[in-house]
Amino acid sequence: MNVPAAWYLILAALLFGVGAFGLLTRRSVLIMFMCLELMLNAVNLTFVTFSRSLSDIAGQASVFFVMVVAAAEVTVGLGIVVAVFRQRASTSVDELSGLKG
Amino acid sequence: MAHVATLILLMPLVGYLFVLANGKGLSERAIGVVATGVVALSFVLTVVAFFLLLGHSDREMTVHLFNWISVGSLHVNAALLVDPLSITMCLFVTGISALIHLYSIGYMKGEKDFRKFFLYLNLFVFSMLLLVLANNLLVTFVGWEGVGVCSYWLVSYYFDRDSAASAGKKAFLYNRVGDIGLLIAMFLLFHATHTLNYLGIFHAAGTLSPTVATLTVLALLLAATGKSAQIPLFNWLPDAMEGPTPVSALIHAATMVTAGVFLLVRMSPVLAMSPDGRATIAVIGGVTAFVAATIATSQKDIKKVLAFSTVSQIGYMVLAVGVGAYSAAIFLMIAHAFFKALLFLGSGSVIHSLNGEQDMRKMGGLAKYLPLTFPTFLIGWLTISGIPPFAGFFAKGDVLTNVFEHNKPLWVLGIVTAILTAYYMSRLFVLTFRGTERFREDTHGHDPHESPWVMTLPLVVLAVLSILGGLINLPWAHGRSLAEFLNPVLGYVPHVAAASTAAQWGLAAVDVAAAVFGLLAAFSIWRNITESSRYESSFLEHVWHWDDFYDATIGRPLTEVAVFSDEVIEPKVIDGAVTGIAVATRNSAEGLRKLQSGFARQYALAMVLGFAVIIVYLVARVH
Amino acid sequence: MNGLVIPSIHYLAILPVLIFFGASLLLLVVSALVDTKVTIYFATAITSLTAVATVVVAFFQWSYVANHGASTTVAHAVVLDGFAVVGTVVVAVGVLLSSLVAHDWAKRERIAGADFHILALASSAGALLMVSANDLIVIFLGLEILSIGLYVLVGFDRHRVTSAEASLKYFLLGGFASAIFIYGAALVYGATGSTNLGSIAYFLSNNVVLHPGLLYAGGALLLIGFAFKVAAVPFHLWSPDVYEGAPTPVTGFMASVVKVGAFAALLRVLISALGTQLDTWRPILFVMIIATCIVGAVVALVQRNVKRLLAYSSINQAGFMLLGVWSGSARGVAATLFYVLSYAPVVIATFAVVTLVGGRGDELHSIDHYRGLARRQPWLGGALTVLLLSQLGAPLTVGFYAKYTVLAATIDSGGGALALVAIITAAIAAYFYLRWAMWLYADDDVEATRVAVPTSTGVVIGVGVIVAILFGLWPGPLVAWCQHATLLFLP
Amino acid sequence: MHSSIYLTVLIVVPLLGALIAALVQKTPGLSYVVAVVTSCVELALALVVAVLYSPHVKGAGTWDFMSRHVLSAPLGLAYDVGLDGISLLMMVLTALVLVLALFGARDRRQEAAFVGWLLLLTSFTMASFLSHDVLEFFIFFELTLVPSYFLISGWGGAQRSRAALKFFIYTFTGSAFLFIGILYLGFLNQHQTQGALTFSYSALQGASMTHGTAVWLFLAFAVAFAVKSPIFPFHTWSPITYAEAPTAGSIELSALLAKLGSYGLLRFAVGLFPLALATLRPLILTLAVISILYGSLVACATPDLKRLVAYSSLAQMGFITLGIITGSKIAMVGAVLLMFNHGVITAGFFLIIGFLEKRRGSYQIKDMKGLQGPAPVFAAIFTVVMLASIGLPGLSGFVSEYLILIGTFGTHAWWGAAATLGVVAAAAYLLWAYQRVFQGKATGANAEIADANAKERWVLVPVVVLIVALGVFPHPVLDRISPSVNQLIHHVAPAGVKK
Repeated sequence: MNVPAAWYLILAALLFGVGAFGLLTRRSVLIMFMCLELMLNAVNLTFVTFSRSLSDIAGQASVFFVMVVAAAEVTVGLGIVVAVFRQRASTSVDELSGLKG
Repeated sequence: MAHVATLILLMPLVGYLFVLANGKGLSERAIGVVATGVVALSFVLTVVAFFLLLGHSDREMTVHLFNWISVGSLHVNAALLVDPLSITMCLFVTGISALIHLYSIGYMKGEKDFRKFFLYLNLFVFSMLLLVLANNLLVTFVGWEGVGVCSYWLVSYYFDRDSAASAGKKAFLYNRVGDIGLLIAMFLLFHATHTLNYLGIFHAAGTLSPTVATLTVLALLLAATGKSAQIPLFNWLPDAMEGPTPVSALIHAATMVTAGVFLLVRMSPVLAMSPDGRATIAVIGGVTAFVAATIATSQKDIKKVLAFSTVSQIGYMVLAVGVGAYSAAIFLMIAHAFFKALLFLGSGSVIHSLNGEQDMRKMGGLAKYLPLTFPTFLIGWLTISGIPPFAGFFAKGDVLTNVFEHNKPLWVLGIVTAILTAYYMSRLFVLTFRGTERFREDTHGHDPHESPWVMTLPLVVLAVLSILGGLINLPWAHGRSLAEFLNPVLGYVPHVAAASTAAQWGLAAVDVAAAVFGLLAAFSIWRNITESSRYESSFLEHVWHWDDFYDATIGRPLTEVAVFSDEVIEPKVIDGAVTGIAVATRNSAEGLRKLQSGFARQYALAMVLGFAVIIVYLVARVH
Repeated sequence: MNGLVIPSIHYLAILPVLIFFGASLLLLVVSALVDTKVTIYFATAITSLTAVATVVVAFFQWSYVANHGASTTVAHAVVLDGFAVVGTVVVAVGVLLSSLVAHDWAKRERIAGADFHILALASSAGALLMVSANDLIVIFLGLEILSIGLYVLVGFDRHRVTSAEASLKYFLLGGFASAIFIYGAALVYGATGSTNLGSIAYFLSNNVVLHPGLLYAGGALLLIGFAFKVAAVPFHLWSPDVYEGAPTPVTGFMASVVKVGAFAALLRVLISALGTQLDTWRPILFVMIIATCIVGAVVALVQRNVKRLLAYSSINQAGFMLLGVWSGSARGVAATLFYVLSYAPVVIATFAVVTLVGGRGDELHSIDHYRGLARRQPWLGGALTVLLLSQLGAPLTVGFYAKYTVLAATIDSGGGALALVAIITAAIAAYFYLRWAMWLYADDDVEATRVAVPTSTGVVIGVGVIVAILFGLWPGPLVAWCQHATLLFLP
Repeated sequence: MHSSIYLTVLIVVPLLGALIAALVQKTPGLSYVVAVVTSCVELALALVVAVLYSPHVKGAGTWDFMSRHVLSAPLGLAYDVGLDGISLLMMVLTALVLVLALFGARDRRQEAAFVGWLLLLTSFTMASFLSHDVLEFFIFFELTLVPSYFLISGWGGAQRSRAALKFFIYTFTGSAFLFIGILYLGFLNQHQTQGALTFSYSALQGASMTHGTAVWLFLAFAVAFAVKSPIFPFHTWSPITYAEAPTAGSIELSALLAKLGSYGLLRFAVGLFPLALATLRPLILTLAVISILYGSLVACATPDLKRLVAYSSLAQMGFITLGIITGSKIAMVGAVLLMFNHGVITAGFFLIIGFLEKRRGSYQIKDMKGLQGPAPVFAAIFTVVMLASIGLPGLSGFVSEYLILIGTFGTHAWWGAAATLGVVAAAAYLLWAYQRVFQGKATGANAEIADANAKERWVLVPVVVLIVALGVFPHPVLDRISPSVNQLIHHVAPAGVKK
């Protein structure tokens, strides 16, 4: 069976949107991470789709870059979360509002 | 000739600078001698100039000093115009000034600012001469303002008296209002004739449009009313009596206050272009003469009486100008200078003898104590009252005759004023010299003492002049009269049938009758009373409430507006606008900083919203 | 599918990046192997050496570009042109100055080890990559390298809770922004069939776009990614918090080096790749600039904490830098370049002063702590005054010509109104700069203590002041250089 | 034609003076000596230049001492100086005011910094008056803000910080418009000529533009200059600033910096956008007249002497603006002359007020009474200055005011007539102030105050001399102004300006 490219793109867009929505709505830092990952993977899906429909390898190559970056981000991010968690035993971003104004 | 004229002008200035330069070094005597000497000198020079002028074929010569202002089409030289009018003015200005300088030496003896007094006096004479000798309006204006500021200084001479300070300020401001008139007149004439020179203006006067001519004349009239204390700007003069008496005599009787009349006479060729303007002048003059006379009847302060009498007399002069009797105006001006100076100096001598008392209710019976002041004052009194054969009779007669020829109603007003004049002067005379002695507590029981010779000599001279002054312009003496001398420089006036000799005798008789009537009335009323609410209505005593009127209509409203602008408009509106913006910015800042809530998820939301806006825009753009 | 082709690499082009990575790795390895912690002196020395070396390399790059013109390498992913060279120099200088400030700071805060320098070098490498990137993916990589280093640097101060908070906020939002950016890259790729800026431009100028929606959406997402990095309103909200929370030397680093990288990439994307779409993105930028200038200037009015104040001030300055981008002309590119170039040393020096006044624990950042500073320490106070005047845009400081060039470019491309709004916000900004300056000269209060000025920080401040005044008196050469660099801009 | 080196020296000497003053600040008082010497040298130089300029009196070419060096082609930045009759007068004024300020208003607190700022201010002002390049003018025009700001905020009165900030922000905002206008004009010109970007005055005079553009540019320029002058309703910064600034600051601001505004209006706004005049003249004339009357009105009510002078300056600047805008040559010449005269007169006012403040510790009118008794010399000199300001013939103020009025009356009779009322108003508020301060009976502290000492008299001598001399022999000055004004008008002529 042959699914048109548009569907993939729409799916990717939805995923991206879900990620963004999660980022806006969830308090827990860890879940927000997941949302970020979700968004990045949506991007990957988009890349792959286009690279397929354009029959151009570069798109798929980019996916690897994105994956690497995503991995790096997570490591650093978790490090930061740990640091924060040490100071105040909580992973809710909303408690981090000391800086404002 | 040119040098003589220049010297006439410069002499007082030299004196001024000399005294100024020598600082505190000079003794009172030295200062007095120098100051008086220079003025006397310029009087002598004027006499010389006068005879030189008589010798000349054309009696009109310009003395160019230096180029003052020269921009574009505006060229103004510092230059003098020597002609019968200016010389006539110079003659009596310098003459009387000399006498009053002399008088002041005695009167101001021992005053704190003796030196300053004579400085101002010399500077005044210089400015006055500049005013009359100038060959163009702008230089005249210099003198015009110069005499004004000298008068300001001399009126507020006793600056630590608030009344004196205010009086000086009042004098200056009223004159300033008048100056607007002179400025506007200059502007109008310059843009109509492209010159400010008298001769140039007269030459082009014929081309003036009626409107411009009338506007100019009215503007000039405004100037005159300011300087010569005519309605509506007359009420600074009585306050000006705060100054020392010689000042009142010189500036506020003999010379400066007549400058307005001089200006009008000087500009007579322009006046000739505007009958309406002249009519206005006549009315202003007549009314002022009358109003001032009525006020004079109820004043208690001897100098105030004389002040209003001055206003009234100048009213006569302006009236004369209005009906085109320019020479008559000048004639009265000279005669008035003689007898009014005499009266002021006389009153000064009286005040001097009573240790500064000016209230007539505290005088009386002075005749036997002041052997020189009394007779001279008597002459002055008779002269101003218009008793023949003194100068006043001829001068006033000349004016009234001309008025009769041109304007009957104003003539009637003039006659009434004449009666009043005789009346209030007699009242003054009686209250001062006759009746019971009421001055003892002022003199601490002593007898009043006659003044020193430096003060009495001028009295005598002026008395003689008052007696003989009439000679310069006897009605029947055609040929060698003042009128004939001045005629060439005076503007043309439409001729009316001159009154016949018989009619002239008739008019003269009426004048005399009026004078005598006023005289007798005064004597009958004031022989043995010193004040009477019946004959001294407070309305008249308070100058028809003229000051209160100005205060209510102009003074207070303006002050309120000023205070309002300072206390409300400035901080609330002008500054408020700026501060308002500042505050608004600050508030919006406070608002914006609320957005900076510190919640990361709200920041993310803001980003998403921003993205949404952009997308909306792009979609709108694609379609 | 034929065999794999290794693209030709012109090493001169990527040498600066390599140097920085090398230095970073070197420090890392050394500090890992040596059992005792490497001294801060060693780290600073290495960093300075790296920076100097890079500047030297940049010199050779410049002469190469001058002779051979602009060129691309690594499969057109990296570009070597005058613009890149200038950017490289600015980044190198920025790193040098920041590390000098950090040196004294680390000593004061008793922070041993080279960690700061390692991270700084690494993220600067990212900035360098962005400066010379010619491919969306490369830009993305640069962006990430830059950011990931920064996330850590911001949270570097373990004593202050705010530092960690700032770091996490920055990380979350930064991650969000880069996700947005790369998604935009993906969409643009879909619309134009390439991620290479040159090819995108070529495609757009020769074909009609089948799916303008894709292109526009992608472009918008890319723009947002950059707007976040340069802290343009409304994508700026992170910056005041992060500026305040981060250790002060890091703040200086962010205000200078990061901006250079971001603006370089932004210019390349908008002008060389999407130059044909000028009319589309200009209005967006127009609004964004006005908002940025106003918010930056206005909100700063009510700040008491100088780091926040400078954060908003730099938002306002970013608005001015964007003016050059908006004008979209060679003059504009040169103007932005000149602005960034002249702004970097001044702002680093300003933050150096703030670092000193901040004192042990990096806490004393209320404007009150500056009361009477210039009376106690005329030189320090005078220096800060000059730096503030320069950011204000007073004549005879380089700041004036920075503003002058961008405004000129804007007006040249017909943006009179925009320029007017911008300069009026500058007038508003003058208020807080001057109020600060006035506090410096306010009457001395007794308990205030003298601020120690260590050598290397002093040098940095000196450099900032000299740049501000020297090029304020004599802007000609620098401006000419930027213009020349722009002429060698690709395409 | 002379070398431009003279002008460069005029600009550089104060800079050097400031530098040396800073270097010798360790030894007390020395910096003051340095400043004094510098100022005297500056004044001497200014007079030399004025003498060298004499050949141009007959109005062959009015510009001299010109030279142009391009500093940065891409920026259109150039060092371009020149001198004509108008800037000549301003140049002399600048040097003169510095001397007066230094001798008459010495301030011993941190003297080196104080004189340093003063010298810098002089240099910048001098440079702006001598610039023949619009951008260069703007740079120095802006630059004058910095020293003034520090003078006010450093040595001013109780509210000095507020005053300084208000002054800076207000004028800075005003010149924002000017800045945009200048850039716009520059590019307009460049796009026309297709040449290099230049802001040379003579080059920009050639730029042709539509009527609308001219109007907008004129407004952009006029706002900045109206704020600087100041003109109603942009004057709100001036009272507080004049009142809070140290005496030297008040002198520099009112006597000198205000003239930057009117000078700019004449040279640049009117000189570059004659087309706009036709449209905007009524508006600006009206504002000028309002400034005259409103300023005088508030001056009557304002409670302290410095504010009084501030508002009287507002009125005087109104006269100047009137003369500049009205378009009659006579009035323009009068306006330029009044710029100079008003400079001298306000300097005199502030000097005397400063001396009195030193003795009485206040410049509130209510705190003074009858000073003429104990201090006759002050009273006398104040009277001279006052009468000059009132416009008494024979003193300097009159000639300029008269020229303005008679010229305005020719082109715009009604505005001229309205402005003439200002003559009375001026007399009103000044005489009243004089009465309250100097007349009446002095009691208590007022009775004790010492009269002017020798030094103070010597400082005031030049003021009095200039007031009298320019009142009696103005024509040497007029001869230098007229040709330059002629040339300006000749350029403006198309916009229906009366020759």
